[in-house]
Amino acid sequence: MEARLKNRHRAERRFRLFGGLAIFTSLIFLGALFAIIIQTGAGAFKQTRIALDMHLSPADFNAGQAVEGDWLERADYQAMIKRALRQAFPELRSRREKRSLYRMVSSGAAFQLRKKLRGDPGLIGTDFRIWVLASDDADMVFKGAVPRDAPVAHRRLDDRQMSVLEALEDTGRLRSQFNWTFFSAGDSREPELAGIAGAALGSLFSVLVCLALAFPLGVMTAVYLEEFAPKNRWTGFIEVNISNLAAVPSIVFGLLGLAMFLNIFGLPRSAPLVGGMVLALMTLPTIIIASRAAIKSVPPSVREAAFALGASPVQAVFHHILPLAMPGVLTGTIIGTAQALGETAPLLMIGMVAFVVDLPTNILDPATALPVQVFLWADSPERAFQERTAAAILVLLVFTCLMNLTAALLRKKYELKW
Amino acid sequence: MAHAPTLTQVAEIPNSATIGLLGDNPLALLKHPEARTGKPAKMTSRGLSVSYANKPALHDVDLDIPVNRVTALIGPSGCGKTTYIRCLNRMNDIIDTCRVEGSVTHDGEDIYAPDQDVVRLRTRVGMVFQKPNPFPKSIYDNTAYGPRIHGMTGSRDEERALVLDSLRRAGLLDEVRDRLDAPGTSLSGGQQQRLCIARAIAVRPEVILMDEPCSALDPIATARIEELIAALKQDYTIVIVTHSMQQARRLSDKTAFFHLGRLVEQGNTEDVFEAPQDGRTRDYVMGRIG
Amino acid sequence: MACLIAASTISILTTVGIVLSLIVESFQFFRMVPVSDFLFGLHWSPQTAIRADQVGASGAFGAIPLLAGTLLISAIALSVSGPVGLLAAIYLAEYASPRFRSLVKPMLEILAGIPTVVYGFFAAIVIAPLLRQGGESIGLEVSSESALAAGLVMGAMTIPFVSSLSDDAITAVPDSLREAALGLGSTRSETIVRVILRAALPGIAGGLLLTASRVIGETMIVVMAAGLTANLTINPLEAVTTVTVQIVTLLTGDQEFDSAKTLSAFALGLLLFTVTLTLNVAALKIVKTYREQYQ
Amino acid sequence: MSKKTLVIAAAAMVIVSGAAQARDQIRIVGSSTVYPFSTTVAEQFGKTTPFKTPIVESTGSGGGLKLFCAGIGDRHPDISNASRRIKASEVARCAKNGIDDIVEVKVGYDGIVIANSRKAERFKLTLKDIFLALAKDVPAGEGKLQPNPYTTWKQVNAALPATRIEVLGPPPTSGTRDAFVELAMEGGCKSFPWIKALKKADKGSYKALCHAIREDGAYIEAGENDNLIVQKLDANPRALGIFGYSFLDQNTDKVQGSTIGGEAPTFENIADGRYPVSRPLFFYVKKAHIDTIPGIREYMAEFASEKAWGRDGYLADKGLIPMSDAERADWNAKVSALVNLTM
Repeated sequence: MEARLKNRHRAERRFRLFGGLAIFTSLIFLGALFAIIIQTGAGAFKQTRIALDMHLSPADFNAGQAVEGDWLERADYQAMIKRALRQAFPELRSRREKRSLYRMVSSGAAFQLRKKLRGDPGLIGTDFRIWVLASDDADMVFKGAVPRDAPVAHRRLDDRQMSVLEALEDTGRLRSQFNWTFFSAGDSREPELAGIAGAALGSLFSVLVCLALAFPLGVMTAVYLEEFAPKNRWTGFIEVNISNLAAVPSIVFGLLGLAMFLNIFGLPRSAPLVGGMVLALMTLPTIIIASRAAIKSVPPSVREAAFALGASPVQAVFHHILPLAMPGVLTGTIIGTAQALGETAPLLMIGMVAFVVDLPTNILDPATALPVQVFLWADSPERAFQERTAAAILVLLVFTCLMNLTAALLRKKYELKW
Repeated sequence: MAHAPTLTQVAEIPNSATIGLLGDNPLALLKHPEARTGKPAKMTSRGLSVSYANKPALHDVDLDIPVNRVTALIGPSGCGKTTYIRCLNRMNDIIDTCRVEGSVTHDGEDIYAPDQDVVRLRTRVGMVFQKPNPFPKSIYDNTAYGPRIHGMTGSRDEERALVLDSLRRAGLLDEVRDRLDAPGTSLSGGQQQRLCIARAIAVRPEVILMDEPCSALDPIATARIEELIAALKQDYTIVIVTHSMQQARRLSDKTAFFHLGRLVEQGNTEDVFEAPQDGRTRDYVMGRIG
Repeated sequence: MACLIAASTISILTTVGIVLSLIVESFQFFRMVPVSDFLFGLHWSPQTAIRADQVGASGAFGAIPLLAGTLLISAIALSVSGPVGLLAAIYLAEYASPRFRSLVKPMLEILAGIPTVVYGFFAAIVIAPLLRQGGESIGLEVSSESALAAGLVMGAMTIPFVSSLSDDAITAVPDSLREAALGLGSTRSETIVRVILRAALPGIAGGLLLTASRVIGETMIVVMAAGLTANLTINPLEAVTTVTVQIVTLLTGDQEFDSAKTLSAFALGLLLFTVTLTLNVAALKIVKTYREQYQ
Repeated sequence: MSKKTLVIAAAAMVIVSGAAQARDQIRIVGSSTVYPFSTTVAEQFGKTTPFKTPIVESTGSGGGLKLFCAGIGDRHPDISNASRRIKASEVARCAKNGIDDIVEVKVGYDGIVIANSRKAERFKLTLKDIFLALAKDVPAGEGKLQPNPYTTWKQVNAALPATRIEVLGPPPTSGTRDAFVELAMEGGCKSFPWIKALKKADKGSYKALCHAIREDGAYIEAGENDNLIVQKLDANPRALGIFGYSFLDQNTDKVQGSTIGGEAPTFENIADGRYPVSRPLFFYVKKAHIDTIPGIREYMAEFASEKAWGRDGYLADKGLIPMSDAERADWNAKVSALVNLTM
């Protein structure tokens, strides 16, 4: 008996340990996920710049330009950048050498130069210095994301480019600064020019459309089912239907969007409008279920009090019950919206997975969304895109976590009430 | 485990101990004056105080539980009697915010000592709860649950014998003999409670704690449980919490009256009811507070 | 009032829309490919020639390898999230202090709130290479898109699903049963395993079914971390493809609705919808009857 | 409530009118090989002109031309990229849908490379090796065929390593696939004299034999995304991958191109035509859209400018192999004049 008791206690400790281990494992996974993404993504917030000493003559701008007005727009800035590079490293002569030199700066350098001159055309004819974006390969090496002593075969920069990099570094013409481009630009083929602004706007528009549709529809459905609907087979069917919709795979909603909204209604492809509509249908069950629970938890006394004062059922609901249920409704809405914000699969079905450079200005412009941008970048081979993917994930996580946190706080506050 | 009757002893208990043969008037036995005289204490508490989340529930209780007798705990709702009974097999440990001070001994052993094994304690001090709570298993499995986890029986036959015996001693066997595989929850309330008693007996405890075992039952079922308790007294030390003064009076040898978390009075049942020393006890037994 | 009724029918319309769009397109597909070939075919090779003067793949549309791949990955995921989620739920419900519980539960729920594309990224860049290297070091050939990588990450994602649904089921078991078992001298683990889990079983089973339906319909993790070739295998170290991966592959970029290739995505969608719907209905039914039992 | 209805009605109006509003953005579909060049030009075009940046989707040459030929109007793309020349069957399809005037623009050249991870040995292949390793049926003696029995490279050619044949390649929608079967597979196929003779006798079965790729898992269709293939090769050193030279050029740190017939896939070898598997790249423009969608003419001009497709242009940096000076001048003139496609 004593021995058995000992065994039983040992089994007890073992069982408890397993439980603790399960939680520990989950938390370790969560921690590892965040740690690796932060570690991978941190680099994307810094961007290397290279100083170029320019001297531009008016001749650079007049060559072959007939139109007077936009001579500043049309000039071949790429050539000017290349010339400045050649002047900085006159020892590189052959075509191959020059090409590897050009690859040190981003193709976006030309736009930077144009922007600077647009702001101050007086610089033409003077000596000035401009800090242009380094190419992604140079950027990765300077930031230390790629080890400098790696064998040439495993490096994107060859030995010549490495010595150029070191020369720039030694003469103080290389520096790292905060990567504003990442937050202000749309997508790009060049990692150093790519940003999440376009995707973020696409997400914003989609989520706004989603909210504008799902919130009123969800709340109205909840109110109807909870307050007015007769308990019959039809409403029973609606209820079962809603709980089933909540568990339909998101990609199926994408198929619906493709077949209905695009093929039958002829709405434009890749538009946040359609994305928002699909997301709204997905979010609807979440909002309905949460709203019903919130309405249900309002004490019947409130309703009775309203009726006692002569309010009509509709007045009782909209003046008294709904305002009291609002925190719960909002909690559900926020959680649903957070889901919608992180959803990718249905958007792939409706063409929001295109290469879109321009920032969308309205809900009909072609756009991607943040999670889709993550998906697109994750497939890009350039190593610099990997850190941008992780950085975009960080931005996405900040938003979803903030939303979930708000919901949790709201729920806590609301729970205390009754 | 030395104090628990062995299986052979159990088997030797004459059939007269079972309710069926106990006869027309088991309560007559209880009324016999000799039955009530001093027996040694099976359990004692000294200076026992309990609080939940810093709200005191029980103050400084000194009480002796005599062996092979029925001790009734009475008092108005919220007086601490349930808290007290749950201290006797440390069921209060389950509640995170509960703090217990003072000492409770069982055969002279401090049950709150750090090296005390709660699992062993609870096999010695069994418990029956206010509401019948059979497991979602068959009647047989319900009864066999305790013996199985404690490894009390070697063979299946031995286990079956113990289950049947426990059911018989709980006065349930005749009613369920044909449906031992039916779920425990399919029984009526009174039967369920007797099943819970059978389940408790099967572990062969020394003490059985009963927390208002009849409060959820109708009068007929209550009468059967009372008969059962009277019969079980021969082999077990029984502590019962009850709301019903009549029940306490009918069943118990010793009565302790709790009020507002304090033990106000304890003594032979007759004394407590006939000649209470304390004014509050008097008011309560006369139905003025409660 | 009319507004309210109209709003409540939107959900019905959505379902009708889903069913209609899936059925209409699938019907067109089944006019080209017999249903039996689709449901029982062992070979999936949807890349048909798109011009008359081209030689493409044979255009086989047997969904069995896709289903098998889906089931393999789901099984791996559930064998992670099932035990881990259940044990975590037990620990939180039965052992943890309220403080610990209030701290850890939301942290676990974060796992469920992370967008799936993040898990896909994590599976593809961290877990899959890790498994490959690990496998290589012990002499195992692990595909870089192994079912294992996708399954493991999906399992981690669904831990909070299982744990919160099991938690609900466990805490719904009345305390009286807990006390009864403890009062008979059970240890806590005996109480949990022999009494509480038994009582909570329907709820837990329902929760697992819901999780299974979620795992089967999960898309981004497998799109990013699982393979594209239909491979009929039960070896978790090999690459398999799933129903959702094929839907995405067939439909991204392609906008023509007259080829068997594109339409087959809708047939797959219909299949997916039917399977998950069945699981959901079963789960809801189990959970509902279970709830009634304790009310 | 009536207010709400009004709002909804208004929203619906906006949606409908929005859908009807003319597109002011070029839409480009097509080849994944041309995609990186096309997007680069699109980006430059968007940043240096007042027009919006075109939307580029990678659908494969075949898929792109199919969309392109589906009709005229806002819902159909304006430009389709192709990594092979448009086929007569596609021109016919276009014509059937009312698209008679198409401008063809040749962009440059691209080699199709068979590459593997740098972690493994470089492969030295011949066209015959490629055919024998990847064909659905292979010759078993004169005039006879058998289903491809080879599982390792060594079985194909004793000089090759004994690793399993595992090749990631594009699906039939891809122009790379078309070019690959025409140049590499057919090239290897023709090395059997009796098959070469078959070409004249029975063109249909000749094509079926030379163009059919095995489906037993040795050839893995990896979708339209060449980037993905590169990543998979990096992760799986046993596998080979088929994709455009530009992707090799961008990923020289990860993958290496196999030599074919002794020639390595380098910029010079492809430009000279010494590397056997190279093909021209094109894009096709719907003439009917040029006046309705703003910016098409300017986009074409940007593509055909020296700073883009010239020897030192930015597309060369992306891995495009430029045409000769004369050819470029010729095509530039055709672009300016919007010369119609002639087959």
